[in-house]
Amino acid sequence: MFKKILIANRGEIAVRVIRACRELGITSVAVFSDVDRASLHVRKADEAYHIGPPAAAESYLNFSKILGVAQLSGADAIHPGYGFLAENAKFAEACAEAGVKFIGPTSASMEMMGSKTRARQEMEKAGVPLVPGTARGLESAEQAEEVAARIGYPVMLKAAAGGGGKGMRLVHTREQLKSALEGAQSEALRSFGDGEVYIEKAIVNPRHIEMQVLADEHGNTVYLGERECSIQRRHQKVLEESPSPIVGPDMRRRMGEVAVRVAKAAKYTNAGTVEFLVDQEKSFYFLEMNTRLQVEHPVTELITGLDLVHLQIRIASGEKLPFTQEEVRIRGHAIECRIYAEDPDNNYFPSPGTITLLLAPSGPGIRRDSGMYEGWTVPVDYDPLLAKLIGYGTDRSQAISRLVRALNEYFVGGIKTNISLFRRILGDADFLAGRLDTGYLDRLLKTKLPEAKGEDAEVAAIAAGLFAVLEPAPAVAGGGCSVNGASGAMNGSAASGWRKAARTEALR
Amino acid sequence: MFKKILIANRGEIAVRVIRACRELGITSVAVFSDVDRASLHVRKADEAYHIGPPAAAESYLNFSKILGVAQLSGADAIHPGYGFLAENAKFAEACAEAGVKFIGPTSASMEMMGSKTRARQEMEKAGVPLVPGTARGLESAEQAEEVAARIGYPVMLKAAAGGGGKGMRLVHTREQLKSALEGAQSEALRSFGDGEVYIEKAIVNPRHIEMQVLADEHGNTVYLGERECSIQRRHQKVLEESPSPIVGPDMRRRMGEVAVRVAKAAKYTNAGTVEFLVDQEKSFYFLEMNTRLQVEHPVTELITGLDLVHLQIRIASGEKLPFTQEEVRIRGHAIECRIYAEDPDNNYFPSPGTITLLLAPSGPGIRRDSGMYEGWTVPVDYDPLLAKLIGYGTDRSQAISRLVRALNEYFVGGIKTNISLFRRILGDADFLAGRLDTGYLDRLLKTKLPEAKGEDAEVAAIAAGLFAVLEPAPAVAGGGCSVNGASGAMNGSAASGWRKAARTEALR
Amino acid sequence: MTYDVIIDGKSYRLQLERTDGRWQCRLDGREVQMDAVLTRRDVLSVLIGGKAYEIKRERTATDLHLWVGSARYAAELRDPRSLRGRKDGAGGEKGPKKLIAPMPGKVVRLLVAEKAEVEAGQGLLVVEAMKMQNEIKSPKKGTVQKLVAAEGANVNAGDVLAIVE
Amino acid sequence: MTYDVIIDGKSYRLQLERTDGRWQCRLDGREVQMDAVLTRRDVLSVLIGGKAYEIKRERTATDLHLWVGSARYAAELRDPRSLRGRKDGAGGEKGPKKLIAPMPGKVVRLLVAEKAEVEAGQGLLVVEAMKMQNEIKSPKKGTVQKLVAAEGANVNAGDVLAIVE
Repeated sequence: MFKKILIANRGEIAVRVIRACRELGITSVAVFSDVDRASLHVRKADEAYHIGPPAAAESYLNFSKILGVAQLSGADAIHPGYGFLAENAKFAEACAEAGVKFIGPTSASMEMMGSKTRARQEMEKAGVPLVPGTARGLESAEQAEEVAARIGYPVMLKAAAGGGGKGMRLVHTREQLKSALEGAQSEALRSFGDGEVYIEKAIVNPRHIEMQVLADEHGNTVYLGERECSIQRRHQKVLEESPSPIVGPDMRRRMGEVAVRVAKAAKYTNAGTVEFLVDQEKSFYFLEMNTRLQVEHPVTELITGLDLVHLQIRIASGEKLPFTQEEVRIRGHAIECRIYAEDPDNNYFPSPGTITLLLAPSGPGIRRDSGMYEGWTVPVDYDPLLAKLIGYGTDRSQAISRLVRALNEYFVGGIKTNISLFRRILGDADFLAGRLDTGYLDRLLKTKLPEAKGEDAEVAAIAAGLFAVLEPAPAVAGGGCSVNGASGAMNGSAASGWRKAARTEALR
Repeated sequence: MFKKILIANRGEIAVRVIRACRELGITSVAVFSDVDRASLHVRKADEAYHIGPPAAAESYLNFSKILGVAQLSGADAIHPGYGFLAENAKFAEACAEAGVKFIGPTSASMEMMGSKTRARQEMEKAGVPLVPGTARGLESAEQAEEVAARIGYPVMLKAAAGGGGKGMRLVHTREQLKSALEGAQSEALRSFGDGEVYIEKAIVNPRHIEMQVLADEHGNTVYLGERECSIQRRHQKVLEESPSPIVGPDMRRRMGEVAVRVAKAAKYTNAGTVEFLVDQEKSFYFLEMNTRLQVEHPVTELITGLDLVHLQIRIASGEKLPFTQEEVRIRGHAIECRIYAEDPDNNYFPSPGTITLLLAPSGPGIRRDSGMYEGWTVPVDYDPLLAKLIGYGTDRSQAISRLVRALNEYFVGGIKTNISLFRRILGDADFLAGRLDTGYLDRLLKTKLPEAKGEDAEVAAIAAGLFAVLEPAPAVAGGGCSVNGASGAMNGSAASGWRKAARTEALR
Repeated sequence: MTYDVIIDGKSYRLQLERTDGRWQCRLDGREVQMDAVLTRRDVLSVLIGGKAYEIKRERTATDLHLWVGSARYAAELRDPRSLRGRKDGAGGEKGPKKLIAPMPGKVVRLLVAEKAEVEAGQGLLVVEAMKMQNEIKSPKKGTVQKLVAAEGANVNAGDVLAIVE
Repeated sequence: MTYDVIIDGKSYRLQLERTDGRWQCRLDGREVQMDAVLTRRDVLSVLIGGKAYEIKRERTATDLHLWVGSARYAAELRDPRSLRGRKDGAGGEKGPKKLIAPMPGKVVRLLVAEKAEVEAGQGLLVVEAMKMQNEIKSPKKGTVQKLVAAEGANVNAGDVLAIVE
């Protein structure tokens, strides 16, 4: 087993991995940029090293700085978390060269899955169900028309090097095809320096369902159940659950077996996720493989009783999987809410700033993986994910009711968060009925909220006076205990700037 | 289903029940004594009513005040929690008369289990294994000698009306028996006004293992696995776990079936616990039945995935058990630490006072059921239980490592707690090997702690100076933010007195 | 103490007295049976006629919000004897409107040029923050009088990005 | 700033300076590479030579404790230029010793009479608090000079219960 693990990440996932290290008796090494000196992962780690300015390219994405800390601290492994270097095949290779174990798959597996067309070709060979279409770039409009006629409209044009919706076109009729192809090709060329575009049948209102897999370095691969991730905004997942409301034992077994086939075809090791699109007939098609731990891994942990980060570390250290597929026992239902620093009243704009008051939920069925604390200043430089609130229940409705209860206990003051969004989703009739697809959240957000009744306005009026009597204080952020509010600024970081920023922002 | 439930309790268990009510869409009604106005259960409930002075007899134990609030608020059921009125058959009867459903068994079941000799007689009839001995009072020393000779020494003399170790004598030889009997009889007479003493074979180094049962009002009774509760101090449980390290599937089934037989013999309904003594040969003997929800119910919830309070409420409202014995699925391992306001350096004396700093653990496998918050003043008038920290893991060793991790994250400043005791237990070789019996904790506490190395004394020295520079403040409890510390006193309660008390206490 | 309290735009006259350990409370002259305790900084437990409320106070530079349970109320408080506490008008509805950066970030794209005619809600420029691109929209229909922010510029929250007249 | 710090009875001379956003720290004249940030009230994050420490401060009326991780250290701090900060002797080892109630509660039983000879650690009386009976033990070997508390009396923490000479 490793003696010391460097965590090349920040925020809640760094804290998550530090906790796993502590539980396994492994020394944890944190790294931090200028604006993260006061972050929770630095406070909680056994060791911590500064790696540069806020820009990720100069800190969390910088190979030599991170490998330098690994060498300096004597770390024998690196856990990349998710994001940053987690799916960077070159970094995995650099780790291998530096003699530090990268906790994840090999760079070869990562490379295969990194290219959409290459992954599609390999999966076709392995007999994995794919959305009908071509696995190679289109050579002409005529070829495109021919394939489209065969697979049927609507079709989707996609950039081979693509991502983020760039170089993508949805085409409903033959008449639109030619100009759409030209548009996609030129956009792909502009965006990725590569004009290759391929064609796929467009799945109407698909669900996004993924399957967790785990493979040791001795050839054993298992699946750990699916996650329903259809609730997305700007291609970003917001709420995930397991089991999926539409997946029963048979479909789970079939999807799981395909996911294992995918992993084996990629000679995959460690934790990974196979993403599927699922159509309205419950047919599922391989979409891509995420070669890392997912943000939403806790829902799988809750329904299987396993600790995926422990298992990642054990596998990377050469251990065999301690259980077989038959021994995996799925029980209950889990749902995760991603708590973002976003302003629901302002189109979900990011809302960095100082957290002046934090009341955190706990109790039965509630797990909280958080990177924030009262008094902390959320920096503007990174992803706005603050924490994950995960509810477990005997069944889906109990998991929902526990989450709603916990969301009502959760209070983050001083910055805006999307907590109210989850109350809305978890009370929505379509969500309760499990009627989900990737367009669900956009549709929900388009419907106007009923005007808040404000029935407790009189209570608020009385409370305003009571606060003035009981706790008079200047009306500034964190002002009740100003030493607190200023804490982030102690180390000469940019925090005082953000504090000013947060204050100004509050003017809106 | 009920519309409104009154919770006749306080502290963490009141918060626990309030949460269950919220999850079930039921309005919760809290009650509070003078010193509990600022308690968490009052803050979290939907409604709250004052019921009198701190003395429990005039508030939490007062039938007419509690039933008065039930009537005033329109509550249709009362949840008693544990302690206070939870096992009071007369209160259950008074509820029935007042037309309010008591969430628990009938008064008849409670009465049968309330008398040790009566329970023993009934259980003997039902064929439940009992510690060999008499189920009736001893009439003479000769009779005692005769029974002792038959069952074999050592034997235990016990007061029929007994409790708390009063009127109990352990007898190793025939020579000691006569004077021990006389001593026990006179002590029983003095303590309980009843000199009846019976005899049982003494179990040497027994384990205390209990079985959770659940019975609906339609004749269905199930068991939900055992809890190992051998770690006790002054007959008070400190740490509980499930499964027991010595109970396998076969023993669990046998104990569970006996527990169901016990419950059926008592015509038991709702949640209850059958306690067993287990000897070194793993033979188990009925000890008593607790006719209420236990403090340690969360460990059963974690390993079964069920919510016992939800089920209590559903059963009381007339619903059938929603699952059969065969559908109960036990998975993983759970351990509970009871966090008490006690001073480990001072013989575990109670340590009430104001909580000046509170850092609470969370993350994977950690459940926290708490009745405290930063700034709250722990009153002196009640049980010192502050919170329960429960760790879940795939197996026992993972549950332990997660708990140790979480205990290291837990910080309660301003009062003393027994958190350090759990670090000690969870690191002890006998505990790790599962070598437990009811004498375990006393033995552990008799062994001297190795002198703390204090290797971080220099770090502490530097930190002392840093605090003085970064956050200069008068050296008084809660002084950093005095408005905070004073909060408990706002409503003219006795809080300011306790604050003074807490401060003085700190002089030790 | 007497306060004028404005909650979500509606005014109340509040009288609070504490005598013999009890609160006397009148709201717009009407007596309210009430008990209150500050449980910790910025968190109040209030009982009114048996109902229990957990109320959170959120203070920012100029704003005060009160959260009753999960509902948020904008609050303003004035001591009628004092002249302080009046919020100044903060801009009005007519005349030039400033487009303010809602968060710190980087201007990655300008979507209009100066002098352009724009609709209310039309995107004027894109600011990248926390790894997301955010379109900043015009506060009103009118003419872009001035584009203060340049492409590539780093801006702080509150910085003026453009003025629409 | 220069401080005399006493940790668990051992004295240190600490020099702390903050220049150019960095800490200069000398402990007993020896330079220590160190960085520190106050993350929230009473919680410090300190880095020393790569090692990370979360340090909690616990302040009571006269005592200061620092928790480095889960280890607790008694701390005293003096500014050598100041006369304040010296703890007064608080009783010494000889002479009459007061038996102090460690918690508020009720005296339920006296275990000795006045003038009794007692051993160090012998139980003198029983105080009930938080539903538990707690034996209060003699701080020294000697004679019970005075029993201040009567059976049945309510006592506060810090009250003198008895004096042993």
